[in-house]
Amino acid sequence: MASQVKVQQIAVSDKLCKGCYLCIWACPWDVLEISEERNWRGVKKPYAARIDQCRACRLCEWYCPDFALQVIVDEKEKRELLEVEEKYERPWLERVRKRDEIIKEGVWWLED
Amino acid sequence: MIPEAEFEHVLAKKYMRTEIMPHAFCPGCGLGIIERMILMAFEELGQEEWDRTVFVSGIGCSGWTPLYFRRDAAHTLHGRALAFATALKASRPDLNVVVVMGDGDSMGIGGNHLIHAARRNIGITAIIATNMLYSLTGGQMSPTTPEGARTNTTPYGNIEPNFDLMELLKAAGATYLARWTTYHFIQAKNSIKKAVKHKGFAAIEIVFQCPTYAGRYILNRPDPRDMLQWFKENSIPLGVAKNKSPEELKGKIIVGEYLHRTDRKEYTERLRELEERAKGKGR
Amino acid sequence: MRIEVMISGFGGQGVVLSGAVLSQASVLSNYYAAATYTYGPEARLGSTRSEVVISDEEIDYPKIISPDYWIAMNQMSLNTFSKRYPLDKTVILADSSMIKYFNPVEGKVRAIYKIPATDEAERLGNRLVANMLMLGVFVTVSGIIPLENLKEAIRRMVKPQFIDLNLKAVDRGKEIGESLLKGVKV
Amino acid sequence: MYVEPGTHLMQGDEAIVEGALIAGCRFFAGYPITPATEIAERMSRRMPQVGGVFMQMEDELASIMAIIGASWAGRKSMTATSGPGYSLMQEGLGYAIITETPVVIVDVQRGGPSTGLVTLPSQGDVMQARWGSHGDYATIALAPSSAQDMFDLAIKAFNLAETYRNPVIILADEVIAHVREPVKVPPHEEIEIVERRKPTVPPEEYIPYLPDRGEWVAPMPAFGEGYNVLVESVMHDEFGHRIGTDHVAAERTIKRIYYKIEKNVEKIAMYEEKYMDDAEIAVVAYGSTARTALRAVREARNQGIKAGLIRLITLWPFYDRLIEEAANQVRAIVVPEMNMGKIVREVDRASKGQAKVISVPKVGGVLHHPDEILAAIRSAVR
Repeated sequence: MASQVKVQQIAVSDKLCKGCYLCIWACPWDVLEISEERNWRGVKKPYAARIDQCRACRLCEWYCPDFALQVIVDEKEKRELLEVEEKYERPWLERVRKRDEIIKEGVWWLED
Repeated sequence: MIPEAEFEHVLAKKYMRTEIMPHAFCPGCGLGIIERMILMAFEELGQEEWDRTVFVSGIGCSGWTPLYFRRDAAHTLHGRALAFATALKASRPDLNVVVVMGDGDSMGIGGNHLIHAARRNIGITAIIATNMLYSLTGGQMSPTTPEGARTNTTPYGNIEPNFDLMELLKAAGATYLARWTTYHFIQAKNSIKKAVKHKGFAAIEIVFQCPTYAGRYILNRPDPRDMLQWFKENSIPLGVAKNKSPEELKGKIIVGEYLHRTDRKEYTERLRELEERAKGKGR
Repeated sequence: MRIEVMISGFGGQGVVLSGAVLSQASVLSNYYAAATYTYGPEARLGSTRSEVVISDEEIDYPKIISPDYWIAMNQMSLNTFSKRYPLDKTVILADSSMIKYFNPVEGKVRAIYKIPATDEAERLGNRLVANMLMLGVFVTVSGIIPLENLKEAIRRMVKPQFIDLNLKAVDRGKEIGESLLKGVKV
Repeated sequence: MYVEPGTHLMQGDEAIVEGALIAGCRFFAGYPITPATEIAERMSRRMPQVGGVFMQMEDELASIMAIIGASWAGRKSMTATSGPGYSLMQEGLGYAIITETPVVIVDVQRGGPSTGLVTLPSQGDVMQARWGSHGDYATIALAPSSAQDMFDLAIKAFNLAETYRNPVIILADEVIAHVREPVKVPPHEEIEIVERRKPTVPPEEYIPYLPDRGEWVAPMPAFGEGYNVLVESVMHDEFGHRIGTDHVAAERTIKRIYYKIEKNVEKIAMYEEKYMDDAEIAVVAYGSTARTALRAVREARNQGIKAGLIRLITLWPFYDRLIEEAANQVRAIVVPEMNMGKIVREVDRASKGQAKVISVPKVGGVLHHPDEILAAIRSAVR
């Protein structure tokens, strides 16, 4: 039963997904399946096996405890995601990177 | 297509310390869902509210919950989150102080601070994540462990009755009370929104799934999906529960908004009035 | 010069307040003063003691080594402390309304003045001002502190509604002190 | 608003309250306990008058956490307690240390162990002030000897707390808390007050626990100022993120919070010497005992014994060099304390065998009699 909504992508993070499959449990439309293969983290990620059935209700997103999954409906949503990344995440990671750099050089109170 | 290797949800990109994620919770742990409830509530409340919100937590798995937010946050001592938060709110009444605690943190070691925060009716939002046992230490009995349950410190079955947090806090003087489970995503999120805006002590108990310990020891459902299914099937809305007998309610989670009263003055308002009275009096 | 004044009694007799007032009066008279007190856990009727050291130089040891004056307000403290301190130079001002047996100190001290302070205070309207009456006797007998400075200290430290009564008690104390100095039995 | 300049007859606990208010203390949380209750009582009256917050908490566990919370809200904060309450505060004290939170804790010592001698003085908590909380850390503890000290050291304590972002403990005792004596209050503008160093960089460049080269602590923002600080009780790195098993990062943090106190001992240590120039016997004392010791030293001088007094004002960090130098000068060091002998261990260690160290313990809730210390001085001469 194909949906009226055209969903572009259901992104599932290799970095964040721990493979609890609450998304699969939450999906009323039977969109997601467990992959056959393990990713580099050793997790068999869920993937959108039947994306044409997705109605973007986002229950899978809501019940994902790891912020690993997002239903990307269209280009606008994709653009928003990148904007948020640029505006909020990048400056923060910059702050973290600066810390790492200073620490790498060694801290002064442990010198001599 | 967005590459999936380093992908993070938009809420994580906006609000969270993604450099230390994935977070330390077990796969399927409900605390991540509680994090999302909080973030979605603030996404709806708007940037201005978020900018003046600070978080305080105690010790235990639940204590880690707000530490992933890019906000001022204090990871305090076991049970003492509310004492820290009380002073924070009393010193800066303009801030939204959100405290996340577990059942042991709030009702066990920190029980005294909990009832006194409620008694003062200080404007703190307490999110109490209940998983029915101590999980960080490896599955021991907590004040919410059901009677008869076997945990690592109740090998013959728990002989202690448990706390009803809602009744406890109602008697102590809290002015907003709600209980949900991680299954009740939208309702819990709405309650958090209400609680943040509420003037007075607000507590929201969220029963969440701990597949690793509560799932294995108490519910006999080690899969987080089965636990959520169990929450769905065994929670009864407050209105429906009123017409049921105690036998029918045994072992059920009664969810809903328990209390919302505005007739008790908030503590920091009282403090401000006190200051007015004291000023002008000599040394 | 170092003058040590001990005030002893039970809680509720105003022992702590009289130590505070005496130290204030001493400071007003340009002396250094240090007042400490020792008390039991009970709020009323426990054993209480004020130790006031008055000196013309900064005070090191703030406690009493051997009292120059001892205002004794009850029998128990008289019995207890007569054993604890050397008393050969001590002048005792005793509330003879409360103390009936003087054998623990008789013959050991420089002088004993017996003042029925509590009875006198009752006559003035309130037995609680016996402490101030005794201070009135003390400043008169010792001559260290001008009476006016004692009165000023009372005005500063006593609750407004009780100032007049306390001042009256001090004046009565002064009269008693003067007659004691003349050798008239009170 | 503040106590006026000039000389006032004040009780020690009144002096400490007035000193704290002048130092900028604007939050007090406490729980009643003899003999520290008067401090809370006075604070309850005075704090709202200066626009501060007084809170009587449900217990001492809450009190210490409250002052830490208030400190992160940007207020200078303080609590006051006595033995049993101080014991309860030890975990919170450790939290203040690991999170580098400036707070002032007054411990009006009474006789212990346990409920102990409720109304009587003691110096039994001296070692607890140094080692009371678990783990490795250094601490600052000051010992007042007079009502004047209570006033002065209250201000010093806040200054040290802000400078080193560390809790500072004022180890008073019942005698000093209750002694009523003249206190000189200098003109307010002459009082040195250290204000909290706030970050000058924007939040994107601020690293909460990473001091600049040559500095021991980072500037400290308050909650709600946009710096998004993680105040972390778990061993953390310079960003505040908890360390799981990174022992290198843990070592960095532990050593910094330890060194920032111990390596600055010369700057932190305060002491007072009397008759030490030609002294052959030194008495090392602190708190109310130092006054008894001074009396004994004067008595010894009257008897022709060249005795001198070193009064320790800063107990922790312990100023080894001071004692070592004294030990090289004198034949014996007499250490009277209202406990079974605590600081004497430090004196013995720091004197490196150069002088005979004599402990004069006193327990039971009473000051030494000057003659007891004099007897020890005389025994050292023989």
